[in-house]
Amino acid sequence: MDSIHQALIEIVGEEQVSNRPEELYIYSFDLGTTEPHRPDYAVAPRTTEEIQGIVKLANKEKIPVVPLGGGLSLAGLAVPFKGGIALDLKRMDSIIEVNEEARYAVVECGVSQGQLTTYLERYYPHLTHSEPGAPPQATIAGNVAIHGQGDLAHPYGFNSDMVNGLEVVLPTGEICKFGSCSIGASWFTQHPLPDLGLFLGWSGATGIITKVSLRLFPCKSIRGTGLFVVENEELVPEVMYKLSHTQMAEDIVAFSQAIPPFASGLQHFSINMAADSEKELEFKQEIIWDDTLGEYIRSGAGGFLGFVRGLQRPQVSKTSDWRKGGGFEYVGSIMPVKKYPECYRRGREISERHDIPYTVLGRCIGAAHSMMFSWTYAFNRADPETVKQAREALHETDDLVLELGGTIWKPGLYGQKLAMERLDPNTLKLMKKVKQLLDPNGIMNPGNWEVSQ
Amino acid sequence: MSSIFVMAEHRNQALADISLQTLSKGRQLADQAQTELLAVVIGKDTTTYAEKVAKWADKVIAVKNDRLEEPLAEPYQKILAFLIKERKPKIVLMGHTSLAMDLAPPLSVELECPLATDCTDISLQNGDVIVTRSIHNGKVNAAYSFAPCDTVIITARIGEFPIEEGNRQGQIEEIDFPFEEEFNYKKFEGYVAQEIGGVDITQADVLVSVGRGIKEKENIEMVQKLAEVLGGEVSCSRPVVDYGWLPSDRQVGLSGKTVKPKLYLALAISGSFQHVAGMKSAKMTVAINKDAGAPIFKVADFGIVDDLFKIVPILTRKIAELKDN
Amino acid sequence: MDIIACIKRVCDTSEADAIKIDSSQRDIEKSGLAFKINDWDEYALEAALQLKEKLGGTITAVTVGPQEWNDILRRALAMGADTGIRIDHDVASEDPYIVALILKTVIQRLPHDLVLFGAQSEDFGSGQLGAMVAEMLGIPHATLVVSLEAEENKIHISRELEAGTLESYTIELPALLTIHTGINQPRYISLGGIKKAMEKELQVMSPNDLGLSVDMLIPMVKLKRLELPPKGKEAELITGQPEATAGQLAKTLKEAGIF
Amino acid sequence: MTLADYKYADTIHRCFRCGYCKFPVNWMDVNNCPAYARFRMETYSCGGRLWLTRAWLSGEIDWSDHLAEILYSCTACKNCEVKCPLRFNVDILNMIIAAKSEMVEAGRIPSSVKKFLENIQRQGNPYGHPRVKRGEWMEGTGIEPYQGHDFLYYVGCVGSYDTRAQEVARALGKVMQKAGVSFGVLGNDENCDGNEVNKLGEETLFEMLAEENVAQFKKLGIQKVVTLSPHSYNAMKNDYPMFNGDFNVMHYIQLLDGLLGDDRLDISGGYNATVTYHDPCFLGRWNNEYEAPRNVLKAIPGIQLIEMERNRDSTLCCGGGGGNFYIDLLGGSERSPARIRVREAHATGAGILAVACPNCLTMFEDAVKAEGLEEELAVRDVSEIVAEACGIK
Repeated sequence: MDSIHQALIEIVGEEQVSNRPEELYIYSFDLGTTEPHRPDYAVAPRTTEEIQGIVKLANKEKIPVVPLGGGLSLAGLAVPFKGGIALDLKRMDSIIEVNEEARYAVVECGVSQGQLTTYLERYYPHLTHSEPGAPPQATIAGNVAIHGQGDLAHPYGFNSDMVNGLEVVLPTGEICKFGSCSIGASWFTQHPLPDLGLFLGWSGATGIITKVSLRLFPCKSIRGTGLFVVENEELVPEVMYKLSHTQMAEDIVAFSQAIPPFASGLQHFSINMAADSEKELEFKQEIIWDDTLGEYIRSGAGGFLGFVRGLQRPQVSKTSDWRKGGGFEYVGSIMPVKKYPECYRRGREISERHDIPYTVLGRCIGAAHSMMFSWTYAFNRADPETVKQAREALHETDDLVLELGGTIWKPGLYGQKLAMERLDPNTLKLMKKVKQLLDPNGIMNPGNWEVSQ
Repeated sequence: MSSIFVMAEHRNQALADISLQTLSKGRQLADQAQTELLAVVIGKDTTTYAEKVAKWADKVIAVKNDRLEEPLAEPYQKILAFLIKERKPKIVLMGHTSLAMDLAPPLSVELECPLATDCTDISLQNGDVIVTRSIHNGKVNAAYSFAPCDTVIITARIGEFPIEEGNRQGQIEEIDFPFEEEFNYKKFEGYVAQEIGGVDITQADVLVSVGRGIKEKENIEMVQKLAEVLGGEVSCSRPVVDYGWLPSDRQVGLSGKTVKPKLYLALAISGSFQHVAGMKSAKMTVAINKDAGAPIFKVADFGIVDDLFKIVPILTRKIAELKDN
Repeated sequence: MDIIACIKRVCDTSEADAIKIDSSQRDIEKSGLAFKINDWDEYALEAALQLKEKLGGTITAVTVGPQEWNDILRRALAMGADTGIRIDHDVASEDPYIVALILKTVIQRLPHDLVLFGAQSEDFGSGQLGAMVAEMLGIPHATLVVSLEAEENKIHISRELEAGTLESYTIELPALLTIHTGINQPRYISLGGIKKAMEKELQVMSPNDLGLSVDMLIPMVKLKRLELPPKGKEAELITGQPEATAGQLAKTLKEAGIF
Repeated sequence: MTLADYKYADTIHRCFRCGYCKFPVNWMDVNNCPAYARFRMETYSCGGRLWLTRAWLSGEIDWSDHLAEILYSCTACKNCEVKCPLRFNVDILNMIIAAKSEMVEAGRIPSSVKKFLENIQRQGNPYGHPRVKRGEWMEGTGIEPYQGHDFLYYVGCVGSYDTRAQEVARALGKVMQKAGVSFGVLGNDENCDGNEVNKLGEETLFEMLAEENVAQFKKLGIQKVVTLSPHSYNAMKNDYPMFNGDFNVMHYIQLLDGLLGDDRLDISGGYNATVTYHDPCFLGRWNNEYEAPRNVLKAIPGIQLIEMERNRDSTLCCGGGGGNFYIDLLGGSERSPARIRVREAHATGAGILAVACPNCLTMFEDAVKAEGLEEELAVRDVSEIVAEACGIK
């Protein structure tokens, strides 16, 4: 047993570190099309101090550390490209505190979306959080680390905008705190201390988030989803614009997909609404369906497909099984809302060229300030040709995003390269300096945001 | 009745205890049969052994040869076959050791004389040699007699025959034994000590096993010392693993390992149905438990009804003392 | 590599607390007991199978016993042996010398690079058979083997001595080894495997077929009678103060040759 | 053995490893897959197990002891099947059991599983105890061997041989006697029901056990069977029909529910305790029996029934399924499922953890000791509670 393995056992205990082929196999994949890369060890720590010990060891031995929560980023961000230690953070799953008055929750990095949603429903039914469409095993910390968005993106923006504070283990092993908690106050606000926001959007290349304080939001007792459809994609921007103007909706998502066939080519809207009374709900329904969308319904350009009470938990994994393939990957982007029609048309064209049923989705962020637009490509895990087709479609879509004037959300290595090629040279140099400053030995999730020259 | 041979075995500079036991038994049989006891010692330098065995033997045949430093079955078989053919003893007695398992069966085939192994008793009944063996996992005793023959070969079970003080002055006869064979069809390549770490308790001869009564992880240290002084390993019952005081590869019982050690020393183990299933075929079991009614006492050969925290330290000290002298 | 594995059928007495001796006083009551391949022999079979998987060749399982012993040959075939041979002779409590004579005669007729035995049997535990057969065949042997590494015409082995030490040898083939427990992990024999093995032919022969007449098979060691060990399994309690009881226990252990 | 001739070659790749299967149906925790709750490494999750099976069968990784342990740490508790949102969820356990069969036929399985199956091949019970001692549990109870009775009372291996579970077998027998139920037992002639053998992938051995049991039952003219264990209940209700064994099978709790319904049982003696009930997987998730146990417990005066967060189809398996009550690949840590569950039961403030399965019983008895909660939490089978309420000592 080599010294590193022995040292890791001393830090986390024998059962939580493995270099056996089975663990190395599973931790070399994410769920998408990224080529697998074997780590040297899979380690599941339980405390921040254990992570600190591991990171210090990694610096001493110059081996990479690749942190992962649910490992569901579907962009290869948790694939250990240069081997080293795959750090599975899911054991750190304590919900440390829910503060009702200041509406925030402090959670460890292993706390999953499903866990927080259930916890709030059970113990704080008047509070909720912006739950992303990812499977419930995705973690809170992982989601904010990639600037994720959830079903409150329209009223409150990116999930990473809802961060009140962080505890982070730096690539050199120090434990730092950011936000009001860093001066001993409670975890109630991120600002206004000098801004050291160096850990979000870096795909874990600048440190390991171990605790997050996340803003929670009022949760009204009645919640439901209205469904609206238009035929002409050109109408989508204006509909989203108008809907966001009403400030009556929680989540506004436009989507279109080839399956089921009768829905192909149509643009659907799912509009989440919340109210504390039937009166309030009716009032909101009226403003949305009559005053705002009425003109489209009356002119036949659009159709009301009903209103369903209760929020259904995300079932996005179902897309992986459409063609009994067991897999999909998507390119996410942050685009101006007015680009929806082109994104839809060009995306559909890429899908058809790669013989993949198209699936696109645009979620309104803020007051239609932007939208998260995603192109999903399903593949059959047992058929390498479909995986290759999906991978090509994904890369073409990465190019498309930049061509249409958007930015790639949670880019894989390919998308990062495209972004860095266009990045302002001084900013790029600054990024390199920051990375070197924080990670002199280059052990923290190497390969990601690596500035070449 | 013609004479009795006892082959004395030695390894890394020490006469094996079992040889003292077989010499004692041989002496008693020789006296009963009013015949000579000849001790056979084979080696490169046999002087020290010859003097020691002389205390039990009428005669000592010390076979010396430079190539006999290690006790190997092939040369030993040659020498014993020669001596037996020459001196025609009635009984050839040796310990049932690893060497004997390689040596005795081929020897009996070469001389076409009967062989009885791992015997728990040897007796003479009006001129006939009768042996007893323990069979079916120690649950049945079998008595055997021999067809008429010149010589009978017997290997004795270790620990069955008490060591009696020897008071003879056997005459030592040294013979050289030149032999040409190189036995290169079977080349001896030295000894290997078992690697430590990653212990396989099923291979241990001695197991000091600890149960829930040990109360804390720190107390296992005390049990470890006792195991070391006995040359054995620490094992445990299931609750100790549940508490994480010992890894699961130390666990004896239905869901742990099944062990067949020579000694199973059960400390503060109640002897639950699942645990006993894993250790019931131990050759000797000793139980130390505060509870006189503990089922382990129905399985153990010996027992002390007392608190292990009182007994174990003293036991460790006593064993160390006995080993020193 | 042509391997012969000699196996024995034993009854499983480890579970039965009360063993009774039958009226003949020469055997135990076997009704209600289950039968199986002798533990040591299963390790020998597994060793043979692993050698075959590495170096190719054939495995022949051989046993000396009455008709009911076909079941262990089936299990050997189910485990992966190629052929099963039974010499129809009721071994009962015979002198191992006789069984060795029979086995030597049948093995001589078979191609054999390596002959494997279990180190001893669970019922009689004499540990004589393998080494006797080796002497009769005139091939080198080693007993209590706990590791083996075979090459084209020789085999490196280590065998178990007392006090946890091992000694190692290189032995030229053909050779005979008796295998000790713990050398490997015998594979599970599935019922499906046994069913498939049912279709395979077993070769059965009698001692006469081997030219061994009854008068050549007279035991030199003869069983007189069986008896149960003295009654009552209640631990012999050592009483008194810790100093005395611990001292007494230490002495008892010394006498038992524990250290 | 390649992927090609694996029965589920066209399904096994469809697992997306999205992790739904780790959650209970009611989401009330994170780790409801007992093996994942125990080891907390992705390899031990249901998705990990399926991916590793596919990797092994397609030759990407070799067989190893560790791989066998990962496969056999699955207790067949069915949480994954009821939770997975994808259409192939009905085949998840079939895929894992088919992979176990591949290992069984190759003979390469964990040594504890090997011992378990060999003992059943030889003695008809996983402990390897002699068949002639299988009926010892009923000495002195006056329970009769089956001769044309209304019911066969099928006890099973754990109830017949495990000292603690024997007490439950006796308690249930006395309760049925008191209610005037006409029943008989097979005693030493009773053989393993094969449910665990089936879930361990020894198909042929299970077929033999099922065929022999069906033949034995038919020879004796048995029509109705009441089982002590949900494991026996599951095999006889769902699998024996394939061997044309179509008996009217019920788990004893359904019988008691019926008896209380037609008040053939005087439980006025009552049972003063706060009780929390653990849904055994083979009664609940496998056979959707959630209400009968609760009806019985609620009918007993003095019982205050409290539900654990994870109940009914969200129950956390005790870790004893898939033969693990004996093989015990999930033991040895405070994260063993039985210990997690015992802590959860204790947290409800209940003094009694009621079970309806001898496997759960033995797992929780050990877990209560390991947690040092002997004084605060007792494990009782529902039949023992009913017996006390009926004044049976």
